[in-house]
Amino acid sequence: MAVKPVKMRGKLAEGVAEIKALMPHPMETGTRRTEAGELIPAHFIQEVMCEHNGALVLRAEWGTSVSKNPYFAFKVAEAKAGDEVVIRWLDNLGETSEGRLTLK
Amino acid sequence: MNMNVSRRHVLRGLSLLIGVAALPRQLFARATGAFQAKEVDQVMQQLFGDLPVTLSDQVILKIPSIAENGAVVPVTVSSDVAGVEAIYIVIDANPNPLSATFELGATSPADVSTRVKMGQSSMVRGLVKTSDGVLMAQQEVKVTIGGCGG
Amino acid sequence: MLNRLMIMSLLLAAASLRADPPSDLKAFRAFFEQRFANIEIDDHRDGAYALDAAKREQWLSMEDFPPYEIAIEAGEALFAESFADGSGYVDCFENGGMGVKQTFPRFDVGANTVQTLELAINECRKAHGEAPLDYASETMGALTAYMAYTSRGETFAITVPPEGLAAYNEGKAFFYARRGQLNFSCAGCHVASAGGMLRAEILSASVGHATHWPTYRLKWEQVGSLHKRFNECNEQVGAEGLPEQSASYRNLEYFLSYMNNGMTLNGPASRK
Amino acid sequence: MRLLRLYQTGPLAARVSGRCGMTAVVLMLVGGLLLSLNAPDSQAESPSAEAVLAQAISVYDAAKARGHAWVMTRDGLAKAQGLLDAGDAPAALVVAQQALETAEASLRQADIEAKSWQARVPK
Repeated sequence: MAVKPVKMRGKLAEGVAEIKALMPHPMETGTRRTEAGELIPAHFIQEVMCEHNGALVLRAEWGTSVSKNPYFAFKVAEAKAGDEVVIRWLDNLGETSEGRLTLK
Repeated sequence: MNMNVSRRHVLRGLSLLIGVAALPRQLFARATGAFQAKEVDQVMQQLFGDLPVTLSDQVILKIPSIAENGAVVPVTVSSDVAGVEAIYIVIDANPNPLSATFELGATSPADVSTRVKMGQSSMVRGLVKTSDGVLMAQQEVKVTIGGCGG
Repeated sequence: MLNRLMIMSLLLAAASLRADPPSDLKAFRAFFEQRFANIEIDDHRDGAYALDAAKREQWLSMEDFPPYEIAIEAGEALFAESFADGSGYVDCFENGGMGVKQTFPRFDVGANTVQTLELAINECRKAHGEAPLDYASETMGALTAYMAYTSRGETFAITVPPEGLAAYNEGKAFFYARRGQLNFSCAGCHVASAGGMLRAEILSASVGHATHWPTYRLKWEQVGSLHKRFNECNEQVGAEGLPEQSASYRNLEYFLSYMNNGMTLNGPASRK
Repeated sequence: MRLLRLYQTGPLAARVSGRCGMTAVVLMLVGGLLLSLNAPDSQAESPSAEAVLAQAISVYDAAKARGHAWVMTRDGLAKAQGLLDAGDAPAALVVAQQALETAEASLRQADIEAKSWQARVPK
């Protein structure tokens, strides 16, 4: 399955950036079955790393109960226009993808 | 499971190289076991050991009381309390109650949102860990089957 | 006394005779204006989310970064792809297919049948030597999601030419007839009981039922068509669901869209 | 003598109330009354499963042609056919009989609705 980039949006207000992201990903729990009854193997994002101008500011670990095409919103302090925010995820099958956003 | 745990260490090693001063070191690679736990108290034990967990209105848990759809339940956990190191989301009735952990940098505001899956109606907990303890908010969320057996 | 009775019966006869689309629409809208006096007709395009504040708030948090956004992007890319013969969808639709969804479904006088957007897309593909798409496929969902997105803000402009009256009336009969083991009709829940409850569900009004398709339903975890919703609802009341784009469902969509004439399109949308 | 059989609404109503609200159950009972007691009292020994199934299919097709096929009939026909294929004719007969009755009910629904839907149109 082609890995898709993280879609991101940012809103800057008084030095705090509100970051919103949508990560196209099937997020299979490993307990679901196809109509034919076969078990669909677990395939879910396990780790999300968020960087602000290169510095890691937030690291999330997710279990199997985060929804499909995960939505993730967080805030970054001491932010100003021109700063770069990067979100990178890693799933249990070793796939990874990322999104980059330059704050305006 | 150990295959991807080692990958996680590799990635963490990488992130160390690219200047990760913002995150306190000892928070790393601790939650993995808690994700396998089947009971809430096991999760709490794994995450916090015997640190006290106290209900507090300083933690805001925003989640609907009746979920439109158990597959996609919007949830926000936030707090203005000082020195927040990490935020956790726990869904008691899920097969694995620990849903997500968020380790925050020193300057990162404690305000995270995502969408979670709920297999059935359940108590949902938002926990905030600070240097001097763990604060918690909780709310019962009902998950209903569609109207006409939908 | 006698002539008053005479006059009454004449009036009644006249009223029922004048059941043509425009008068149907007038009576349909009047019913909902009376049933929901404090809600603008156009607000019903948000369905149950126009009827319950808590549900609306939860829905708005979903619309913040809606799950159908991925389908719109995929649809835009698919729409831009050219066919083997070098042409593309832009050549099949007026205005290059941008902002045209509010004119569908139309009555295709030549083919003597109701032409929905999905049908028009496959007719376009066939005309250019491409294989038609499966109506239930994610590709068709993405294409129609993108075309619906370009029509956001437009108002429904459905027309019923004389040749289309039969199809319109078949859709109307389907809408008001009870069916399935539960003996329910579309109108029973979504007109007579609109605003009421069925177990944990609020019954949304039919005025506003056609404005927001295709729709990403959280339950489907993908974008789906109005006909997929018709099929699912029929099956739930114990009536055998029909295949997408079958004649009955196209006629039903034709009637339902005409009943939503003048309303603002807001597709694609997300629902529970 | 064929037993007079009143359509068992019991299991049907229970399954339905599990799926829908009280109004649905009441409507169902009304629907149930539609199934008039039409047990043909032919003196021949009970008809074969194949015959009943064939009849049920033809009534089902007639109702389907008018847009009034029921899920329960479709599933009953498939189940009866499965039982027949598995060689269990007695069980197939019971299921085919039920499918025939629901098919006939759906055909009656089509007749009733053909006349009564107009009354529900807002004037």
